[in-house]
Order: sequence, then C-alpha cells, then structure tokens
Amino acid sequence: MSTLHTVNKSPFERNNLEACLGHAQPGDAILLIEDGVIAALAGGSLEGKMADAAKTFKLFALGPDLAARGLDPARIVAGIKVVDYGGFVDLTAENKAINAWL
Amino acid sequence: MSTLHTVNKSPFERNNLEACLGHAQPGDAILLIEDGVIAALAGGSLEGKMADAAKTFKLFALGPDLAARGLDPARIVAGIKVVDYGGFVDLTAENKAINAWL
Amino acid sequence: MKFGILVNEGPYNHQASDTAYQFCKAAIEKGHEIFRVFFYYDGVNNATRLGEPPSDDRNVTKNWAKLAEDHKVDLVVCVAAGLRRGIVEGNLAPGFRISGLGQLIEAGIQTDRLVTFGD
Amino acid sequence: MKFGILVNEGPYNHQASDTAYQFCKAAIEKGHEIFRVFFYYDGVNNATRLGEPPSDDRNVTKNWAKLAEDHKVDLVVCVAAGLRRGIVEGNLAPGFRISGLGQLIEAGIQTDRLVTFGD
Amino acid sequence: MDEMESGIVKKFMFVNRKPPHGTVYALEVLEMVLISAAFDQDVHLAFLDDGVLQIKKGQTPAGIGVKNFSPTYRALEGYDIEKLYVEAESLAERGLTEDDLLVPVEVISRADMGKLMAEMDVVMTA
Amino acid sequence: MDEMESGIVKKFMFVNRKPPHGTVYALEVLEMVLISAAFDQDVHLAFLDDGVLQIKKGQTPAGIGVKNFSPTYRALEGYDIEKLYVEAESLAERGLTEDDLLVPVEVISRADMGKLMAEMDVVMTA
Repeated sequence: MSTLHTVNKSPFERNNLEACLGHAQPGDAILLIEDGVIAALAGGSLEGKMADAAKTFKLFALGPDLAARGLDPARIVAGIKVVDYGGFVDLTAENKAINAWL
Repeated sequence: MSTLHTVNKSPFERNNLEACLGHAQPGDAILLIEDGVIAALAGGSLEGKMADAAKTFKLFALGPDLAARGLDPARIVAGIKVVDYGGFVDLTAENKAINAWL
Repeated sequence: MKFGILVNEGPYNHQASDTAYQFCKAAIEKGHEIFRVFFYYDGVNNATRLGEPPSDDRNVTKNWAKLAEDHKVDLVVCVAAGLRRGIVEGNLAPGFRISGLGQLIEAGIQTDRLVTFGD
Repeated sequence: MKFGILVNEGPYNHQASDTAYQFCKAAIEKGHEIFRVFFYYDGVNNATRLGEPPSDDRNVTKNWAKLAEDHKVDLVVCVAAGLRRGIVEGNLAPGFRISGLGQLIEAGIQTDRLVTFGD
Repeated sequence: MDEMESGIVKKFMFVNRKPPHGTVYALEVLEMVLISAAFDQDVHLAFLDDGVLQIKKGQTPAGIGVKNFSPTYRALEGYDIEKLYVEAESLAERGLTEDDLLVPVEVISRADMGKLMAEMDVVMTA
Repeated sequence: MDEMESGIVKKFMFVNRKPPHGTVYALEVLEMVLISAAFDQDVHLAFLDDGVLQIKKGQTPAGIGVKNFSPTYRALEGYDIEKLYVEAESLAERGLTEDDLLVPVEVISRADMGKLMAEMDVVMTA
C-alpha cells in the first residue's frame, strides 16, 4: 500500500519538495499544502520539474491554500489535482502511512 | 561603505545563502552563523560555489557555531575566516548596515 | 478510521496549527474519530489561555478548545516541552491537558493514521 | 557604538535568541552600548517567567534578565505580538517591559547599527 | 513622542522574502511598516523571492480560517509609503507578471535590487 | 501503562533532516525516541540531508551556551534502539564520511532510504 507525502513549504525557499521527490515511491501520493502549493504554479521555472513528477506520482494541491494565496486553480501545472480538507482526509485514509516532509 | 550580510541557515536546506550571494555587492562581508556555517564545509558539493564567492566577497564563519556542530576549522573552504562573537561585533561596527538574510 | 494528530508549531507564527484544526474538523465531518491531538515542540504554545488575538482574526486556542468540547477530542500538551517554554497548569487553556510524550507514542500505536503538522 | 537588537524567534526552538544574547555580551565587553533589545514575532515568548528548562540546560529568559540587570539593557516586548501569543504583564519575567512597535523603529533611528536575529 | 521629532531621517528597508499565510511574517512586517510611517523616515519595501506573493491579487484566506490582510497593502499609499520595489526575476520564476500584483510597484532587476539594498541605513528582515 | 502492553508492534521511523543546535528539533526528537523505547515498537532512526550532522563527532556547543546532547545518541543502544540509517548521498554532499559519525550506523543509498521509508507504519518528522 502506498504512502501519502505532504509538503508544506515553497520549493523556492526550502528543499522539502526536492527531498520528498527523491524518496517517494512510484505511485505514491504527494499533497502540497500551506506554502507548498507554490510548487503548483504554472508558467514558472519549476513547471517542467512538476510536470515530470506528475508522471511518476499522484500530485495534489490543497484548494483552500491555493485560494488563500490568490493562486488560480486554472493556472496550475497540468496533472495536479485540487482537493479540499475533506479530500486531504480521504488521502490519509486511502494511503497506509503519512510522511510529512518538514 | 559596505554591508555585513548574515546567513543563519544551511544552504542545503534553504535559499538564504543563494539570495544573499545574488544581492550582496562586491567587497561586502558575509558572515555565516548558526546553521549557516554548514556552507563552510570543505569537500562537499558546495565547495566550488563557496570558493568562487570568496573571490568576490569577504567570507566569515562564526567559530562557536562551527565548534558546536563538530566542524573542524581546518576542514572548511579556503578563504573563509573564522571569527568569534567579538569578531561578529567588530564586523557590524566596520560595516554601514547589517542585512540578515532570514 | 482513528486519527492521531501531532502539532509541532505554535499559533499564528506558523500555519501548522490552523491546518491541523481544519483537518480535524473535516475528518470529524466525515465520521472519523480524532483519538488525540498532541502538541509538541513550540506546538505547546497553542495551549496558553493568555492569548488575545485581534478581534477580527481567528483565536487558535479557542478553536481547539471548542473542538475538544464539541467532539470530545483529547488535546494533550507535552509536559517537558511545555515546562521548557512556560506552558504549565497555571496558564493552560480549558480543553487541554498536560501529560508525557508517551501519549504521543501511544497515539502512534493505537490509531490507524498519525498525521503531523509542522514548519 | 550604539546597537539596537531585534529578536524574531522564541527561546529553545530556534538559536536566534541565544545568538543575540552572545552578541550583546560580546558587544558590551568591547565597550559598546546595547540601546535596546526588541522582541517581536515569536520572539515575545522569550519574556515568559513561567519557563523552567531542564537544570542542565541554559535558561534563556534568565540570561536576558541578568544582562538587563547587570548592564541596564532595555528589553522590550511588542505589546501586539505579545497579546496575540499570550505574553502579558501577568506572566512577564523580571527585566522585560511591554511596549509598542514604535520602540523598534526608534531603535532603528537612534542607534548606529540594528542587528536582527531570526529563523 | 520624542523619537518622532528627532529630525533624523534614515533610509529604512523592509525586506519581504517569505510568502504570506504559511507564516505570520508578512502580516507582522506590515504592522511594523504601518508604525514606521509615524516616524517620517525614508521607507522602502522590497518584495523578492516568495515575498512577491504577499502582494498577489485575489488572496482569499477565508477557507484556511485566516484573516485577509492583503487589502492593507493598498492602504500604504495613504500613509505616504510609496516606495515599493519588486524583483523582476522573482516574478518570472513563479510565472507571475506585474498584472498579478494588487498595488502599484516599481519592478526592478535583481542587480538593481542589490544596489538599492546597499544604499540603506537600516534593513529589517523577517 | 496499558499502552506498553498493547501487544501491537508497529514500524516507527523518526526522520531527522535538520541540523542540530540551530533549532531544537534534533534534541526534542531524541527525547521522543527515548520514550518510544518503553513501548516495545520496531523503532528506526533515519538521518538524511542536514540531519546527518546530528550524529557528527566532536560537537562542542559550550561556546554557543547550549547543552551538548550528542552523547545521548551513544546511549540509544542501551535502550535497544539500534536501527540507525544514514543516507550516503547526504554524507557525500557535505564532505563527510562514516568516520565522522559518533555512533555505529548503517549507511544506505537514497534509493534504499526511500524503500525503507515505504515499509513504515508511522513516520515522525520534525
């Protein structure tokens, strides 16, 4: 059974997402929360990296955190699915363990 | 008159040092403190970058922070000078302003 | 499903406590059980009863206290981390209790999922 | 030379307050003046008198209080940031006082150097 | 207040490098900036790295249960705080443009931001 | 304690990615690890990224005014906590080798660390 990884920091500021991508197993779910949703921004320097990651992992971003930061769900990297807190709960239930990349 | 920049986080974890190097002016002083002293480690993947930086800036590392982390002053990148808290104070006095890259 | 929650950071300075709270609310709405919320590191600072945030902002401590009251959620503050930082019985908010780190390990053992919120 | 000091983080969780304290001690030893230490953001948590760290570790709050006593250093806690986080007159440690953010701006104007310690 | 009549005018810069909402820094720096207005100093605000997101349009933090303080940036002009600088490279790296920002700013290069910082007397960062 | 006799044995992993002393996490994770020993669980410690510095030899924090807790890692064996894993790439990036570490560990590749993490029931990070 797969793992849910959470990433709560911007990949521009910290190495959390990088560390997560370096250790998650193919098919694992990665949920971007809090400042982590900045990684979902389309049109920036990380878009290629995120689009690649979407081929190996199931990528999610927390909708309320996108909205808080004024980030339009229509302007995020293709392949990242937006979920709400209920969807976050479902992801924790569907996966065996949760690895928070702090 | 030049600026003293302080960097207190590891360059492996955060972008503080990178941001500092991207904005400091030639001849400015950069002091590595707290977890920032990890940038001074010789023999690792950042040695080339730090050796380059030493050509443009005056680089310092806080000795007590190196000692706390078991980092041998004999094993740090050439061109980085080790100072104690008194040396830190002197650097703030010798420079016009202090820019803490938090 | 039975959840354990670990909150690593204090209120306001980091979003961790807010996200943990929203997660707990959503889990309860979906019929899950929050077995325990454990406050560790600066997370113990969520339990002070002396905080008074501006009236137009949320009150993180009171949010937790209300969740505890409405849904019988066990809010546990680490005694050692609290003592270090000045969170003790004397300033503990209603709804929280102080206990040892064993309560966190127990939550890891007894729950189906442990979810951590931090910096 | 006259120094102003800004401490952005609370005790123990971050080294900021320890480094600021060591800096102040060294500056005073060199004959400089510490005009004011201002505690903002989670830095206000340095001023709780309720903290009791393990006896084999340093007591950050008492370190500051002793510095204030020995060298007449003005330790100011931001009233708004303190209220948000539960640092108020009732749990304020000796040596600290509560005042407004203007005291920080004033320190920036009146001192030769302002040095910030944070996360 | 004495300090408000000191006659000293320094170049202050508030450096914003962190995104809003994930941490309190953006909000509490803003409170600091508003207070600084009372002291008649030469105040500069710099937005770089993830700090550019502090002035992103359309912030709606109701869903995370947090107060929306972003409209306050629009009020800065009323306090005569009008020197807002945004780093061009930081916008581009995040796929943003000046149109995404909720206040009028001067967009400058990283090199020019470095030069501007070098002119300051007091630099406040969080 | 009831919980110590639950009969359930889970795979716990304490993930250490942050350097010591700059923040409290290394110390307070260690306190957590020591308590976990009383619960007869299958405990794993992972040191990766800057976390490898937590078990660097020769730590002398007296000069920064902070307690030296690094000898405690040597005491873990006495609590039957013997599964310590260190990531090879993290050591190399920092110019360190296994000789720099103050306790016996198993050095494994990043790929193997990822696989090991995937086997865990409970992952604790700070």
